Amino acid sequence: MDLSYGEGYEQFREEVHTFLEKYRGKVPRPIEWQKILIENGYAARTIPKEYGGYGAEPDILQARIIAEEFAKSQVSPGMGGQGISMLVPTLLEMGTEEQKKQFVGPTLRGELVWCQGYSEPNAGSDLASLTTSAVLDGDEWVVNGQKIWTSTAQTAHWIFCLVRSEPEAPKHQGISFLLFRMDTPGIEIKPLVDMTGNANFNEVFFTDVRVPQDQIVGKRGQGWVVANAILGHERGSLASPDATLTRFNALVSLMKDETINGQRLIDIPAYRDRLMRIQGRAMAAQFNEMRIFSARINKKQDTKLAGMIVKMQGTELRHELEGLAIDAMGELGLAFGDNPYLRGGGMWQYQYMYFLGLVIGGGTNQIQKNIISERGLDMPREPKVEKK
Amino acid sequence: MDLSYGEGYEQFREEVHTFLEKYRGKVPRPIEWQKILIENGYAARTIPKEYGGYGAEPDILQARIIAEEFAKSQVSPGMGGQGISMLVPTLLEMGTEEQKKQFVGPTLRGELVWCQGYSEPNAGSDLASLTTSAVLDGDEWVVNGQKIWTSTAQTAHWIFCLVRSEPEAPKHQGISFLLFRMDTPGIEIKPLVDMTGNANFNEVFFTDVRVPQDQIVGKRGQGWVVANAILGHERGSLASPDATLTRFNALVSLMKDETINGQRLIDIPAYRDRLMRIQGRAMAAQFNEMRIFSARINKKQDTKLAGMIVKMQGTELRHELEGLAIDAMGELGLAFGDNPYLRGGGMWQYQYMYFLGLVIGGGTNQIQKNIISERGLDMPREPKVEKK
Amino acid sequence: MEFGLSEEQTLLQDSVNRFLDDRVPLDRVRKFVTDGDDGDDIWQGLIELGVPGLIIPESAGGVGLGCLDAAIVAEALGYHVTPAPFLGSVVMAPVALIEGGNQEDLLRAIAAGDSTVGVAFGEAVGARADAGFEWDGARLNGKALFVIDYLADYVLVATSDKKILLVSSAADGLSRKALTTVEKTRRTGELVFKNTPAELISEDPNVYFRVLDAGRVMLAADTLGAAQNMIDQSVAYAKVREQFNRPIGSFQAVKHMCAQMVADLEPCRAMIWYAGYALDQLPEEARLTACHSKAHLSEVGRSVSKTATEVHGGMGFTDLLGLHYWFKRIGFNRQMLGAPEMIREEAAQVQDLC
Amino acid sequence: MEFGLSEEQTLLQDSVNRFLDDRVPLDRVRKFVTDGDDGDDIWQGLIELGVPGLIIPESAGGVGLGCLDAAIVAEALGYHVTPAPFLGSVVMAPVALIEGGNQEDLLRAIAAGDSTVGVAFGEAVGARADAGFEWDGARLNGKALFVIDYLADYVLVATSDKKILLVSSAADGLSRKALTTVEKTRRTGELVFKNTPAELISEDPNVYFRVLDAGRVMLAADTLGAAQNMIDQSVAYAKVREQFNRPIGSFQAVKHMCAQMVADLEPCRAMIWYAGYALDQLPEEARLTACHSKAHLSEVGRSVSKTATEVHGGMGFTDLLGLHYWFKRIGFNRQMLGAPEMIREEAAQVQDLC
Repeated sequence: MDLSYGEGYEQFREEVHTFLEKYRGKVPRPIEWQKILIENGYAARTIPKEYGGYGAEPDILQARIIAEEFAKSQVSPGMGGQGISMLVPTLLEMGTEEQKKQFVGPTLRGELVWCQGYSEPNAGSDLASLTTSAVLDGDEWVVNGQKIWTSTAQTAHWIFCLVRSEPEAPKHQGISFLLFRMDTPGIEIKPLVDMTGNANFNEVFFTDVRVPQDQIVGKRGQGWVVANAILGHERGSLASPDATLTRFNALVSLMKDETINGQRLIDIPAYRDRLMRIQGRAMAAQFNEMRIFSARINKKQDTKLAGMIVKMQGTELRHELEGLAIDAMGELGLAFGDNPYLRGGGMWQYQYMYFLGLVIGGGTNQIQKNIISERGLDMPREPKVEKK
Repeated sequence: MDLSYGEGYEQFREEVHTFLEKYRGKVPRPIEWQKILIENGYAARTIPKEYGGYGAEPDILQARIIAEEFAKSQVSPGMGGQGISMLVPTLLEMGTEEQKKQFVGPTLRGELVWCQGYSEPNAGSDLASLTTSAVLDGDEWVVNGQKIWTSTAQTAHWIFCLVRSEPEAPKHQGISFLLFRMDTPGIEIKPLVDMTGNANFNEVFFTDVRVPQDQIVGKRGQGWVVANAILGHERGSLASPDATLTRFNALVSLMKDETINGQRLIDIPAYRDRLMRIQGRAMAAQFNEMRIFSARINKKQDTKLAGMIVKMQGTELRHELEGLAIDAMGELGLAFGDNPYLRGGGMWQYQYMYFLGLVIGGGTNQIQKNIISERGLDMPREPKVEKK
Repeated sequence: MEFGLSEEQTLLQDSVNRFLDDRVPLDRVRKFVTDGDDGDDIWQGLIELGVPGLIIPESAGGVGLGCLDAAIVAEALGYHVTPAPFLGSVVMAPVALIEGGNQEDLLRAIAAGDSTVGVAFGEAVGARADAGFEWDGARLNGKALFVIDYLADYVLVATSDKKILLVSSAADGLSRKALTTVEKTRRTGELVFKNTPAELISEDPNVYFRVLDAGRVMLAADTLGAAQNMIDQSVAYAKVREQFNRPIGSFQAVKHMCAQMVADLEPCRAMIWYAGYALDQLPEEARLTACHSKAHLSEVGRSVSKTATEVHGGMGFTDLLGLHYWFKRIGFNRQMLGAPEMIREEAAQVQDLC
Repeated sequence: MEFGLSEEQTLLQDSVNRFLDDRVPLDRVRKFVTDGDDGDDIWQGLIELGVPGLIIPESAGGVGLGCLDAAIVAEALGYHVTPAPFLGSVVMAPVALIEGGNQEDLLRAIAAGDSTVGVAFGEAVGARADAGFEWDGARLNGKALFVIDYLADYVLVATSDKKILLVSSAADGLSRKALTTVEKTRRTGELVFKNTPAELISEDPNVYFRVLDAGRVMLAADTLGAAQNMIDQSVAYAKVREQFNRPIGSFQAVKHMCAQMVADLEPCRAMIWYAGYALDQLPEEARLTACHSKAHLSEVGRSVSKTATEVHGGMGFTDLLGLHYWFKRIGFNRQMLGAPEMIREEAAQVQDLC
C-alpha cells in the first residue's frame, strides 16, 4: 500500500492544472473544446494519432490525475457517449483498417454521434437470443426487427447494432455486428418513458433497412464476440463509488439542514445509524474501486471478483442511499417535478427510481449473481434446457 | 372478525380451570398424569375411545381453550413427542385396524416412545432419494442403511422409518413405511453434536436389522404417501408465534434491566428501533397464526399461503430476535455454558444458534420458497434433470 | 370467535373490487394522472356503492359499519391505485366528527356523497421548517403543506398541540395550490391561511390519536392492496415472459423472489384485519397496532415494490406496464402520516419503552 | 501509488497461511477447544515466524513492520480460527507501549516471544453493570470481565476515563477465572483486583483511541479471514454435495447465496487494507476507518456466517464439519471492543455528526 502518486506525477498534475486555469470560464463550444482537449492529450489520450487521438502511451496514473483535476476544476472533460466509450475501443480491437480510419477520428471529435442497438423486448437477460434479422440481398444487408433501451437514438447519426445474420447457427454464433446511419430509410424511433417520467431510453424499429455489406465489424456470425470484447466496460461505470460519495455528502448536508419538529434529521438516532451504515458500505466500495484501479497498473494484483461485484453492490447502495433521504424528509420526501419545496433539485426521488432502474439495467442483479457464481467462483452451470 | 369465544365456551373454560385448580402443584408422575389427562379429555381428546383416546368430537375452540388454560396455569399438558404428534395421526389415517389397536393406545399413554427415521446424510432436501434399503427375506424385511437427525433415538422403544423397498421403481414410488423396535439387533445409535454443543439429534445405523413383514404402514411402495399425509403438521410447529411473543417479552425485560455506561439498553435508540421492528413482525406473525387457527373452524377461509410461510418467517424472526439480545449485551452477549454472568440462563446464544438450525431444519428455507412458489403460486417447476 | 372477514365484508370487498376492475383499469388511472381529469366518475361510483357513509352511523345517513370495513375498502383502492378522496372523507373526517359530536350536518353530507374532506396532519405528525401555522382560537394564519385531497370541500387540520380543526374550501383568506409529488393518483397541495376561519372539532388529544390511528391503518391497508397487486402482476408476468427458452418463473431466483414477497406480505393481511378491528373494538390495543401496521406495511411495501419491479426486469422500469403507479402509491403511503422510524418510536412510547 | 499488498506482505501472509494450514487444521482447533490444551505449539510456531515482534521497532528486537502487516496476519489467523494470544500481545500492547514510551523491556520480551499480553478494555468501551473497578493512581480494586487472553503474562487494562494500565499476572491481589463464552478458540476470563498494583502506560485519550482502533481493525481483519473461509467452504461443499441428482451448487438459489456472500465480503478486503494502512500513515482518517471497518465487517460477517451455514444445510448446523467454529469466531469479533450500533454512533461523533 502506497497511496501517494510520486514526484513525476506531481509535475504532470501541475501541467494539467495550468491548462485548466487557462481555460476555466473560457471553455468554447463542445466540438471546438473537444478538439483542444485531444490536441493537448486530455481526451482520446492513448488512441493512436493516425486514428485521430493524441497517441500517448497508456498510463493509468496520468489518466487518474486528469480525471481528478478536471473534477476539481469543474471544467468539462469533453465528450462522452456510447460511440466514444464503447464503439471506439471495439473498432480499435476488432475493426478493419478502413473502419478505424473512417469512424474513429470523427467519433472522437464529436462529429459522429452513435447509439447502441443491443437489447430487444424479448432479448434482455438472454441477450444472445436476439431476433432482429439481417438478410443479405445482393451487396446489402436488409435489417428487420426492433431494439429497446437505446439512449440518444434521436440525436445519433449512426447506430452499432447486433443482428441475427445466420438463423441456422447456434444462437451465440449467428449474430453479426453492423454499423449503419440512423437516417437510413425504414428506421423509426419511439421514446420510452420510464418510471421517472423521463424518456431516458427509446425503442427503435427497423423495416427493410438496407445496409451496405461491408458495414460489418468482424466476420459474419462473430458479432457476439465483438460485442463482448467491451461489454465489461459498461457495467462498472453504472454505479461509480465517487458519485456515491458525492451523494453521501449531499445526504449529510440535507440531514443537517432539514428538521422535524425543530430537531435536525441528523439528530434522530435511527436515521443517523442508517446513515452510518451506508457510509461504511460506501467506504468499502470506494476502497474496492481504488484497489481495482491500482491493479490496472500492477497486473500482478488479482481483482477479478472485486471487479465483478461493483455494479451489483453499487446500484443497490445508491438506491438505499437515496431512499434514506426520502424517508428522513417525511412528506417532503415525496416532492417532485415543479414542487416549490423540492430539495436538492428533486434529485432524491429521481435518483431513487433511476438507480432501481440500474439495479435492473446493464444485466439485472440476478444475472450478475449468475456471472459471479459461475465465472467468478466456478460453480456449476444450471442444466441447459433445449430450445423448444 | 369476532375475537370473543362466546358463552358456551366460557363455561367450558371454567371446567378446564376447575380441573387445573384441583391438580395444580399436585401433578403425579408423567405416565399417571397422562392417564388422568386422557380420562378427562385434556389429552388425546378427539381420538376414538376404542383406540385409547377420549373420543370427543373435534372442536378447535375447545382445543384452543385447553391450550390457553394449561399455559396460564403452567400445569404440564401431558406428553408430546413424535409418536403422539406424528405417528398416531398417520396410523389413524393409514394404518390397519390391528396397527391402530396395537400402537395408538400405548403411544398415547406414553408406554411406547417413538423416534422418526426419515432423513439420511445424502437425502436431506431431496428426502425422496433416500437409500436405506429393506429387502424381503422370507417373512422379514432386512434393513440396511443410515438415518440422521433422529431425536430421542436413545429413549425411543420403536422407530417409524422410511426405507427403499423397491429399488427399481421411480424414486417416490419405491419407499415403504416400516415400524420396528429400537432394541432389534443391528441398530447402532450415535449422538450428533451440533453447534450449540448439545446432541439434540442422533445418527442411527442399521446393519441387517430384521423386521417382521407385517410391520408396514400402507402398502409396499406407498411410504412416501404415508409420510406426507402428516409432514405439514411438523413444519408449522417449528416456530410458534406464541413462543416468539414470550421471547419478545423476555427481550424487553432484558433491555430494561441491562445497562451500558449506566444507560439502559432500551434507552439506546438504535436498539429500540430494532426492537420495535421485531415487534411489528412478531405481531403480524401472531395475527397470521390466529387467522390460520380460525380457518380450521370456518373452512370457507382460505389460508393456504398464510400457512405455507409460517415456518420460514417464524424461524428467521426468532433468529433475529435472539441476535438483537446478543448485540445489545455487547461482550456479555457472548456468555455461554457455566459462565456466572449468563443472562436468561444462557438461552440467548443457545436459541440464536438453535433457530439458525431451524431455519435449515424441517425443509430449508430454500425448499420452503420452492414450495411456496410452485405449490402456492403455481409457478413453473424447474426443468427436471434425469438421474445419472 | 372468528378471525377473518365476515361474509358481508367479503361481499363488500368483492363489490368494490368488481367496480374498480371495471371502471378503474390502468388506462383510467393513466388518464387521471396525465390528462388532469377530476376522477369524478370514479368517486360517483364509489358513492353509489355507499363507500362515503361506510362508518357514518345510520342515524346520520351512513351505513354504520366500522373501521375494518373501511380498511378492506382501502385495500381494494390500493389494489387498483384508485384516485379517490377516500382517506379524509370516508375515514379520518367521520371519525373526528363522530368523536367531536357537533357536526351531524357535515356527516350527513359526507354520507350522501355531497361533501369531501382533505387531510392536513403534517404539522401535528412532524412539523417541517417550510410549513407552519398559528391558531388563535378562531382563525388560522400560516400554511399547511402536503395536504391530501387539498381541493376537497373541507380540510381537516391538526395543530401541533393535537387540536383538530375544520376549514371550508370557501373560507375567507384561504388559498390553495397544487404540490407536485411523485405519486399522482393522490392530489396533494398547499393551503395558505390568512385570517382564515376554522372550526374547532376537538381539543382532546385522544380524539386526535384516534383519527390519526384510523388514517394510518387505512394507508397501511392501501399498501397491502397495492403490494398484493404487484405480487400478482409479478407472478403472472414470470409465467409468460420467456428468457433462455424458459418462462422466467421457472428460474429459482425469480421463484424465490416471488416466494419472499408472499412470505413478507401475507401476514400483513391478518395484521390489517386486527388493526382495523382494534380501532373500534379493542381501544386499549388500537394505538399500538395502528403504529405497527403503518410501520411494518411501509417496510414490507418498500421491499415488495422493489422486488416486483426487479421481477419485471427492464419492463418494470418503463411506463409501458404502469407498474410504477403501484410503486409510487406505496411510497406515498410510507411517507404520509409518519415515516417508519418515527412511528416505531411512537410505538415504543405507547408501551412506555421510551 | 499502489493500492494492494506489497510482495513482502503477500509473502508474509503466505508464510503464515502455510504454517497454519499445516499446524492448525480443524482437528487441532477442536483439540484446543475440547481437550483444554494450551496451544503453546501454535504460539511457538508463530514466534518462529516473527509474529509477536511484527510491529515492534527493530531497535527493541522486533520486525519493525506496521499495522497493515499485522492486519493481514490477523486475517490469516481468522481464516484458520487460530487459537493464539495475538490481539493484545502483537498489536494492542505494542501500540500502547510504543506510544507510552517507557516499557522497552516488555516490548523486547514480547518481540522475543517471552511475554504475552491480554486485553481488558470492556470497562472503557462500554461499562456493564456486573463489572467495574477503581484505579487510585497506583492500585486497582474491582473486577474486569470478558478479558481476552486473561491468562497472559500481562493484561492491558483501560479505565473508563481512557487511561491505559498494565497489570502483571504475578501482581498481588490478582485473581483470574475463566469465563465460558460461545467462542472457545479465544480464552476469555475475569480478573478480580484487590489492591492490585498496576502501572500507568498512558493517560492520553489519543493513545487509548489509537490502541482501540488498532484492536478493532484486527478483529475486523480476523472476521474477514473467517468469513472468507466460510465462503470457500460453502463453494467447495456446493460443488460436491448432490441433491436431486445435481450438485447443489448448480441450483440458482445456492449460487446466488454464494454470489451474495462474495459481493458483500470482497470490498471488505480493500477496506481492511486501507484501515490498516491508515492506522500508521493517515492519522486523520484512522479513527473513522477503524470504526467503520469494525462495524461493517461485523454486519457482513454475521450475514456471511449465517448464509454459509445455510448453504451447508443440516451439516452446517452439526459439529461434524466444525463450521460453527468460524461462525462463533465471527460472533466474538462482533461483540468485543464495541458492537456495531455503538461503533457507528462513535463514527458519527468522530465526524461531529452528533
